[in-house]
Amino acid sequence: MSGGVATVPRSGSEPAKSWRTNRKLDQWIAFWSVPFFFNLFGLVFVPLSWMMPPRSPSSPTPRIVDFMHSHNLLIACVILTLAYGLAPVSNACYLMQVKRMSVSPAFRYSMMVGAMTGAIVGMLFPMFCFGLGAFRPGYSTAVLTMLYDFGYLAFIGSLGCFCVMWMAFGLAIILDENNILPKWLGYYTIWQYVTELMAAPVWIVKSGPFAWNGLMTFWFAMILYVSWQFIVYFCIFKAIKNQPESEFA
Amino acid sequence: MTSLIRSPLTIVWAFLTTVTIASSFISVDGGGAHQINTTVTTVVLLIAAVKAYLVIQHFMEVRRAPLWLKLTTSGWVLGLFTLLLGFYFAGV
Amino acid sequence: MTDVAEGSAAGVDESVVDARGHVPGESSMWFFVIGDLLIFAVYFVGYMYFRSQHQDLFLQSQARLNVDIGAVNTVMLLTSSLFVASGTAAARAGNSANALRAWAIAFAFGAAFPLLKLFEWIPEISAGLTPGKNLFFMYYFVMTGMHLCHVALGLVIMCFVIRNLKTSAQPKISLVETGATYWHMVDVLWLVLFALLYLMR
Amino acid sequence: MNTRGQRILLWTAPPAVALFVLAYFAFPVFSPPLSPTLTPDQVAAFFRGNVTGILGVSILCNLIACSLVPLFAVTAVQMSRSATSSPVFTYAYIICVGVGTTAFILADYCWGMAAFRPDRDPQLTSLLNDMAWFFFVAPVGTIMVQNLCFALSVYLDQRPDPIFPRWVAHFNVATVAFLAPGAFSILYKSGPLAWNGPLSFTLRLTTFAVYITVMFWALLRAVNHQGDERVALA
Repeated sequence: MSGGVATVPRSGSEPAKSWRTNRKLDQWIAFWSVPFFFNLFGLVFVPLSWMMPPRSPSSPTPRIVDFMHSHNLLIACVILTLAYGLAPVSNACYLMQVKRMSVSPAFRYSMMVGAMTGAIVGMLFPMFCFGLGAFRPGYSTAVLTMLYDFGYLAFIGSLGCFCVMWMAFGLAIILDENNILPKWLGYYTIWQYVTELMAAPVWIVKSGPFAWNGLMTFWFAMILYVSWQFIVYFCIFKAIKNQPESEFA
Repeated sequence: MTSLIRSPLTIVWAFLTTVTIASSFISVDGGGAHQINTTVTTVVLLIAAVKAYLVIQHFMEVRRAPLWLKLTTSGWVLGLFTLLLGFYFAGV
Repeated sequence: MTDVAEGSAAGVDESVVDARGHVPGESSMWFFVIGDLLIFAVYFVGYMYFRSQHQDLFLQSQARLNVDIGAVNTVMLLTSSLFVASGTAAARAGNSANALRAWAIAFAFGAAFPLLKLFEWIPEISAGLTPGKNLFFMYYFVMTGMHLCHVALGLVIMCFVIRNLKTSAQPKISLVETGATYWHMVDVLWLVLFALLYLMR
Repeated sequence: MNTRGQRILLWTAPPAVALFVLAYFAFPVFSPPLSPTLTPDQVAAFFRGNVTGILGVSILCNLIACSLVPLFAVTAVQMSRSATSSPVFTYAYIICVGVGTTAFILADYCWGMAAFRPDRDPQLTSLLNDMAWFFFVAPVGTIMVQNLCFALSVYLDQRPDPIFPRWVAHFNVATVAFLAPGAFSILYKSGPLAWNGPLSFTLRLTTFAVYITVMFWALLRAVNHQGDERVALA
């Protein structure tokens, strides 16, 4: 039901003593919560609420009102408010690897702040915009369309907090001398930054390839983002695995 | 000074600059009316392809790089401009 | 100037030719370059596709661009690339002083690009030609804007290369080559952009 | 390095809690909590009638919104002392604290905004009120994960002399269960799960109050046992 509930059994039930011997258990728990979270995220956004793929910014008002009234938005909202705390855990997985690098702590502090602001403006706020419309059907269409715009723009519009996160992450990988993560991943992360730039035009146009559901601003950025996400987790998996026991304090 | 002029890099540069200026003249003279002009477009795009190829080969030193890099970059130039011209002519 | 070219010519033609199959710079930078070329290729092809849907709109909008500044900027980048290439060759040949001079000149030409861009953009934006005007101008500003970000990053990288050449007795050739590779990529992208946005009809 | 600084930060918590309790009892919206079934006009009328009280508490809460952060910061420091392979849970904990606190501030903003110009269109006042309740009651996700991270770091602590006793971890897991119903306030307008219901409102706030008190004493004990040991978090 929630991320919390999912992680409890692993620890709460005091897993077997053999687990105990694994010094990296804390990192593995955090790591495996991530695919769980992203799958949940995907399920809630696509088949449950059909919030994604994004609806057109120029769709006619009655359709916006219909969508904003759909009950599934509320259920999606509940699931996400229960689970959105797992986003910080996934960010902590990156942070952990950045801590092992030879770079200054300033990099992971920047990422930490980026993650904090990002969770609010990129997840909680848009989520509630959609939830509010469905919560009280009595709202006027003006209010509903505003919530619709606010939700999508906050979710898809480019977010500087992620820019700072990806910049710090990419730079840390490139500058690192301990070879914790492969260098090319650092360059790949720069494209993550670029996807935020790509999303900037969604504030300007309401249809075509640069609208918030557009080919360039949404789909293309999505392809880059999803593949990056997979690759970065694979690299982090290897990094945790290869971490020598001698590093532990 | 003679070696500057004779340097292969400079020759490439001189060629690139000349075709750049030439292609803007072609565009302004032949396509100044801002109507579809397939000749201008074809010439201009082919010039751009050649320029990109030359920069990659000579400035980026792919000329001396392993085969896979040569193939990838040349493939990019070839594939990109094929697609560009293809979409252009499909829409004319 | 003459020294630069001599150093470069010697460097390119003699000392490196035998190194067949040499990947200039860090291979991870090539990963980035190829990926970036592909990302821009998607934009280019997307531009062409939507152009074919709105031929007249694109043609009429193109009429309002400043081809002169575009052409001058192309020459700026090409010249900058020339000096980067010869500076790299000089650095490889161990001629740090010439390399430094060539890179400094390259930086000056590169830095002219954003300035000229400003002279191009400001009149356009004040004339109401903003990204919201139509699809052509959206493509125009997004693609040149993304390219400008690459130029800005390239200038920063150039500063690092110049500092490396200036301060260390044995400059890191891989850093010089990596910076050069990136800068030439910026050049290549602009060559395609120039043809697509300014020249084709 | 001694623990004086940590103890000072820790002792800022009791006055902060006192101010929160004061704000709670002075807040007209909470006594009794506004019903989610009120129509926009009723909500607007309520805000028009209680401008002073709502504004006063909103201003106070703007000022004290982050005043429990030192308590959480000391928690993070103590978590990072536990002998696990990495501070991954500490990092997650810190981010969760930032996110959760911001959600509270947003709730406070919305209430303050509604009271600032009470003659606004009732639709908008009602929207602000709904949004405030959403931000106040629903986003339990971060504090749940926060407490789970704390519990996990206690369970996985391999020190011979653990920093926190086991029961603190059990207690944190229990609070997770008690806080979870708050999220369902989005689904219901009446009954125990509505935002003014016993499960979403009373249970949640009580749990939180007990949680802060227990953590305060547990932390005090942990800090006092730290002695001269250096902290590794950075």
